[in-house]
Amino acid sequence: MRRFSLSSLLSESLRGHQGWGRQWRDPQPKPAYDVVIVGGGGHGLATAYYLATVHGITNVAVLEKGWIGGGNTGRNTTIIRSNYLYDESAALYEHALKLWEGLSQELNYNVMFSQRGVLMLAHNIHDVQSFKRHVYANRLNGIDNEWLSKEECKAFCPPIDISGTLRYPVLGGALQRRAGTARHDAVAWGYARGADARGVDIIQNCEVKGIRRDASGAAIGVETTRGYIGAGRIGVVAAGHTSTVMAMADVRMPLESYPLQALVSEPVKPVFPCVVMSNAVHAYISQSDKGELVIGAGTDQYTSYSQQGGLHITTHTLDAICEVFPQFTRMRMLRSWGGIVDVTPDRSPIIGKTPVPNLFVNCGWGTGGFKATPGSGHVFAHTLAKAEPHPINAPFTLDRFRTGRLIDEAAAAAVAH
Amino acid sequence: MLLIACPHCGNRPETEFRCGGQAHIARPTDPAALDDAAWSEHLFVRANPRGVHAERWCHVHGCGRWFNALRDTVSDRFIETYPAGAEPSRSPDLQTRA
Amino acid sequence: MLEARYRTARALPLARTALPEGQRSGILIQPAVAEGRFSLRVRDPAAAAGGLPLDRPINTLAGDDRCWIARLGPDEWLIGTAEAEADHRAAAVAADLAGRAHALVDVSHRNVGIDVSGARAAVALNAGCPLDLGEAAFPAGSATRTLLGKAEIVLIRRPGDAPRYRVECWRSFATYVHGFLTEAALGAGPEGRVRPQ
Amino acid sequence: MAQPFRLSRGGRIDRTRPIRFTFNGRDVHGFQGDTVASALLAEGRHLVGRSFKYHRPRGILSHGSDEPSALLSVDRGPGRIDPNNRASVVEARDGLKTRSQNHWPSLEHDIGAVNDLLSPVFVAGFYYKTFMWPRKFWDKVYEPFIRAAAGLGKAPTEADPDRYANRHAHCDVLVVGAGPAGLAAALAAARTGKRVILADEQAEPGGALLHETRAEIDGRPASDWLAATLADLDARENVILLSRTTVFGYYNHNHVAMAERVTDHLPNASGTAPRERLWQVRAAEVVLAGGSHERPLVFADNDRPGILLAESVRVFVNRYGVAPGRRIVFATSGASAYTAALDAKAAGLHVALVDLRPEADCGPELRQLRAAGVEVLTGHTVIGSKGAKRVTGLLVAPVGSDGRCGGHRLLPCDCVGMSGGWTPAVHLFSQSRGKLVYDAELDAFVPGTSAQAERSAGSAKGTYDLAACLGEGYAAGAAAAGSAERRAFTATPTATGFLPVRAMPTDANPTKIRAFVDFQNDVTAKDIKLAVREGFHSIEHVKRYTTTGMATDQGKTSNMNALGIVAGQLDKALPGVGTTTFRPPYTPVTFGALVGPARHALFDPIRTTPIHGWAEAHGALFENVALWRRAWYFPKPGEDMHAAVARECAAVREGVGIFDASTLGKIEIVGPDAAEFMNRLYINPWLKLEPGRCRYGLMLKEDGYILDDGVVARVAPDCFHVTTTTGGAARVLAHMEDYLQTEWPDLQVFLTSTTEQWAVIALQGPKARAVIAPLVEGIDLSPEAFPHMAMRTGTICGVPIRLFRVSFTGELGFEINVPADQARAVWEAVYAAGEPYGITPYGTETMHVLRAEKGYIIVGQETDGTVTPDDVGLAGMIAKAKKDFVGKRSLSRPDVVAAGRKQLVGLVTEDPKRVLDEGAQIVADTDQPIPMTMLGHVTSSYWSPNCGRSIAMALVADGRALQGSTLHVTTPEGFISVTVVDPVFLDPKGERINA
Repeated sequence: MRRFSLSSLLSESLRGHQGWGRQWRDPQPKPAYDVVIVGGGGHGLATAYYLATVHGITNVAVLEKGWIGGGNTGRNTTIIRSNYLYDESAALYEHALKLWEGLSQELNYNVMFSQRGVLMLAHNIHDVQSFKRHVYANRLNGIDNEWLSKEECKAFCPPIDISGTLRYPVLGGALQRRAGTARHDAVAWGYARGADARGVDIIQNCEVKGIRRDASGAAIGVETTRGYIGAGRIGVVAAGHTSTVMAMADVRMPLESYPLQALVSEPVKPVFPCVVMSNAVHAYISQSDKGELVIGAGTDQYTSYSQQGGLHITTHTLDAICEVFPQFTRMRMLRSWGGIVDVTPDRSPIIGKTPVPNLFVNCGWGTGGFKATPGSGHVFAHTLAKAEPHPINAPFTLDRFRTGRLIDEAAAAAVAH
Repeated sequence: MLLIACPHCGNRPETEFRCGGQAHIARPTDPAALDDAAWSEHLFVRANPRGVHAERWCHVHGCGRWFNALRDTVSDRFIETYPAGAEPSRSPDLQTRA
Repeated sequence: MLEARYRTARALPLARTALPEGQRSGILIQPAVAEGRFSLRVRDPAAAAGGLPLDRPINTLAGDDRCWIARLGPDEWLIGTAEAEADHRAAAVAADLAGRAHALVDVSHRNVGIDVSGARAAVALNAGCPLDLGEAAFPAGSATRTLLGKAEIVLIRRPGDAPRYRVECWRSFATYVHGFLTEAALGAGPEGRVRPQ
Repeated sequence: MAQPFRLSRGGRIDRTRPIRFTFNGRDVHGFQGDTVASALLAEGRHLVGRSFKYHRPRGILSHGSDEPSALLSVDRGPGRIDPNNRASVVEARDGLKTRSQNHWPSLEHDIGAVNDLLSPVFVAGFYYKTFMWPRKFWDKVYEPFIRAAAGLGKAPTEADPDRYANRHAHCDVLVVGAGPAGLAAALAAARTGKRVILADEQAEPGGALLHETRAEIDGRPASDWLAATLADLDARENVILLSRTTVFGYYNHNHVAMAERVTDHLPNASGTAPRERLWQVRAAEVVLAGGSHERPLVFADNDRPGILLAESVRVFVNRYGVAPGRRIVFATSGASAYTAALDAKAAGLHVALVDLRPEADCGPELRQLRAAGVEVLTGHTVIGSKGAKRVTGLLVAPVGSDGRCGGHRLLPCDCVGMSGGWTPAVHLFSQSRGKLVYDAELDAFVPGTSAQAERSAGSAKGTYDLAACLGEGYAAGAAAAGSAERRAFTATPTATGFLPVRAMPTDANPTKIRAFVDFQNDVTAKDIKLAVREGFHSIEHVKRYTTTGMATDQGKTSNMNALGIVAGQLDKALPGVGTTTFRPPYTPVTFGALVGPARHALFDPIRTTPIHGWAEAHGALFENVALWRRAWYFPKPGEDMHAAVARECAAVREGVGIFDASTLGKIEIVGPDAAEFMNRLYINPWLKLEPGRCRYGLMLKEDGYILDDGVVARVAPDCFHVTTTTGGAARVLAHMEDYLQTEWPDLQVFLTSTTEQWAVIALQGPKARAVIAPLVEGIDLSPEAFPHMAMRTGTICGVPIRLFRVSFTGELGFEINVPADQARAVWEAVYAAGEPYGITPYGTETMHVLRAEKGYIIVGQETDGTVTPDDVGLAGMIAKAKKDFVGKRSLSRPDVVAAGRKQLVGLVTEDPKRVLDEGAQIVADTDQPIPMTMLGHVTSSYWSPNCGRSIAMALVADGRALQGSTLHVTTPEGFISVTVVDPVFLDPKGERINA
């Protein structure tokens, strides 16, 4: 792997950048691998990277039916935070956040992790109570999160209107300063480059069509559009398509796949310094390095694989954005798009074993998987390497839906009275 | 915004409706007889097909009636809608489509 | 004493003044007077009750301005009457349905009526109502529950050639619905002309 | 009024109506009908902006909405300033103030242009390779620098005074684009009598016909045909013809979104007219006739001001009467530029034309242009351009079939019109999820298989000949309207055909030159090649790595060139690289248009009760609860919240308080099976509840967690009056309807929401009975006749009521359910009757304190969607005899019956004055290391005036077993100690209720 650095960049600039080679190879699939990862998004690529770097398992293939990072990795609003309420989620997302903090250096790839702070606005007394519950819980878990008065919110993010004339006035907010955003594509590419350099085969345009099992029922390989590939262990990291892939091994999942939309504005000079989320009015917004306002919308109400949602979802989101930031009505929507998010009944992920031996799954990240990418890959690599979960993902089993030990952050946060 | 044919009111915009997820999951007549795994299956496991899906809709801001629909989750096209309790004229391909 | 007090002196949430803009914009918005209203629910209904037909198609209106019945669903009707005859009419409906499982619930105070009329009334309604209000899809004598912006309404098109609509919403939504219609009338101005202006 | 480049005649501008606006503070003169771009060109101004990355001088490339470079800030008055307006789209009018963007200190002298010198470093994706050391520098140094350099214009900072409107519309045929094909389609559809909407993005409908001075249609000038067709359409009542209306989104089931610009072009718009209107059209059929986009040529320094698209030169000359230059060189690989050259020549300009195609491949246009006296160099490539802030010359060279270039020749010029061929505007077709197919003949992706009820016509599907466009449009419009009518048109033949060229052949070292592909984002051919070298082979990867096609024009001019270069590098056919999926919007749309009227008071309904006005008049402050605005507390002059709540609390315990509980949800449940239905939904038993009696009910979701609670009265054997929480009303009714309709359709039960039929006036306190007694008729209020948890009907002040004897305070209490329209009068009468008793209005805060003193839970505060009845100590309510109810089975899941669940307890602080934070966390051991083991959290916490100390409720792991022990609770300053107690703080035996 050719190291990226200012000096390598400068020396290449003197010769027209002719010396840069491929960031990852385009290998033919081998007949078999120790581990086959189904899904070349951020989570799958990170899994491969950590299999190679942490566990020394390099005979690994990542199979991607399209182009890597082309699913939710490249379609999300890139919010990264770890201020989750429950111990289990907090540990998982904080694990990820810590990895984010050194990720550019670790990968030798600038993923532009920007700790601009995520500010969650409270608009009613219930929000205040709920956010303080988060703040206190986070602090005891060693996660930074602080309560800001509305004046402090305004000081931190000047575009916020705290005049009190809003339909839902801002009463204050919870701020995680270490939270922020990153460059989504770079995360996929950086992990791909790092994994490839250590021998992992990243195979694009290779769709899995079946999972082969032996007489005992154990998974032994995958049928793909590029032929059969044997596998010691299989890790399915296919986000919205997980149900479809798992059905190939006759495993039914507690998942539903919904369209999730997002949009950006035209680029403007810096105007928005952080990430603001507002659960009460359903809006979240930040500004990208390129200058675009990045705005997340909600999911549609029906399951779909179309990567396209309804206009009313977009308009409702912008209603909320323009209610909190009325100065933005003259901004223009430049681009909108949709992803397919796989949602579990408690909206927390499933990371671990399945009823099928040698088949493992990492899914159910819903609308918030990007932030977990490094942590998810790290613990899933552990799970695949040891055939046992890492302590951090141990609670995120498929079995929790049977026992009732759910990890329901949304239910904890959002019940009106 | 989808256009949905309510069996009672005809074509109406999606915003008048609420989607209720997978159809034809009857509540067990004796839940106590189910073991934890079976009850969990009833509560949580859903067909999530890439293809034709039988699902429930309620015309909540219209006639208020629940009904069922077959919809292709790839094209979002409705194949048919039919009253709650009825069966579709064709059986939904509940196998996931690769 | 009891009826007299219930059916009089009602303090409605909206002032009854019509918007002065109405004539110019071709959209007249007028909050209705106090009326009697009942939600009727019955399965397998008789053909009529209390003199009101129950066998008309869903999403149609029967009766006249003084006493109307809108079929909102297979087993649901909304009945509107002049205040003075409300109790009498309700009693008659109940009497005719005695012996059948049904619910007749007084919702006179739950509902607020706003009349919208004028040549461009449908344009104002379409600012927030996603239905096709064209002659073929929503002719005179139509009635349905639907949406206006973020509020649920019942929309009725009165009989006759002139566009006369009744918007019914729940009481606490009346300010929003009235405000929405007022804004819609302002925003309904003639759409773009062909020539540069 | 110097307009040195205004031609003396021609154009569709109105020379009798001069207009004036400013550009960077200097006056610009033009005429009605000009765009800002045409007026600037008439003044001879080409330099109008700086590029995104390298701050290169940029001019006007195009005449339409595909313009990537000429982006201006436009000021239409206070609060009406917005950035990134395309000069070619903004209609010039009096009073506009326009400014160029992305430069400092000035457009002419821009420090940022130093980036241009660093361009060898700032190649595609360079930022992924550096800015990583030292780590801390990213947030503090590098990123702020990158951000400041990025972005185009400045975001608005003031609230927008304009109004935006929304309109849902339906039609049988929606025609997109009013060029020749669209007009013919609309005409054909309109003749059937079907409802037709024809929408066009320009100020004037007509499309290419607006600058067609040469062609004839059916024997008359094209402009005459246009006028006649528009008059015909305008006269038809079944046609809505919309100009300035961009169809920007094609959504599911033919839901099509359009943005109409209503007033921006008017100097004196009416005070109430909306600025823009969002049209949401549900069309039975759609005809897509949105035209096509011209491709620039990719050669070194092809971005200099003065270099335009060839057809745009023609538009400025013919439609606006403006010469973009006096000495114009057309550079082309196809036929259409010849027509532009002919028109420029006819306008008296000096013209030359360079064609990459060899002589033999050229059509009749070559002979025609030479006949007009124009020098034409066939078989020539463009090596580069000369000039700095304006093009001064074009360097051309003959090129052989082997791609080798001959001797250079400099063609002096002040304007270049370039044409690399045409790309059909398939954006909306692609948005509709139709499948694009590559047509090698046309070198373009064209509409293939449809996914929705639409069809394309004209150049949007690659048909460029005028007569063919008209005939195709007509057929499409007729077919869309269900008619088989066809019509043949005769028209002057159109010069068509081009040689696909990705980057112009050159003899320069390709690593030394910059040939721009995406003008706004400064993406060059070598950037794209670098991306391919680095392994980015999917076009989506190339886009993301280089940012080509990601600018505000979304690649309208650049996509095909980029795709072609990638294909060339990979030695693949074009479709092998893939095409991007187009997403809404077609061109940028204001947030305002998308929001429409849903702003301010119309953002979300504000629900208020009939008592709201009284509360306002009596100084109440309000809180938002769901959509409702509820009275929070009633401060007297000089009181803060603490004092007001203390006074209100004391009044209820000692005298009587009056509270507006109207927001509680109410459902009338009627039918012979009503009790059975209740039995199945609630955890407690209902069959034996006597009419006239009430019961507190608790309902679960099927997963066993508490959904809602409320008091229920049995009005009659077949009728229940159910109450729900304020926020839960709609949810509970929906939950009930769902089970009733889909699980138990055999039950004869009907549900009717009566939330707003009944206002609820709560009288609470030992003197409550005395206050209402004189006003109530028909009800024996004595404790024996009307015990706690009873309901009676009667009248108050002559108004019929349902009177509940219930208490959410622990005091003697009544809730008067009164018809909403009489509630205010009754409230005032009760209040007057209570004045001798010191009746005190109280709000939700006092209500919360009073119930907490009694340990009553609030669903949503003590519960959060993960709490079971046993968790809050209400397991005793569960009817043991019931075999089943909704949620019952889930209560025996392993984790729900396991030890360690969080249970409701009371907490008292060591310091009685200290009030805990709601949401504070609880630990057993403060010395443990982080992460600490948290036992639970404080759900409710208040100063209790009646206890004379603070009180709190909490959910604590195995809390009921911890009574009496000491735990520690977080505060902003650290931990404080608390003792676990029973959550009933006052009157544990419940005697006060029987006062």
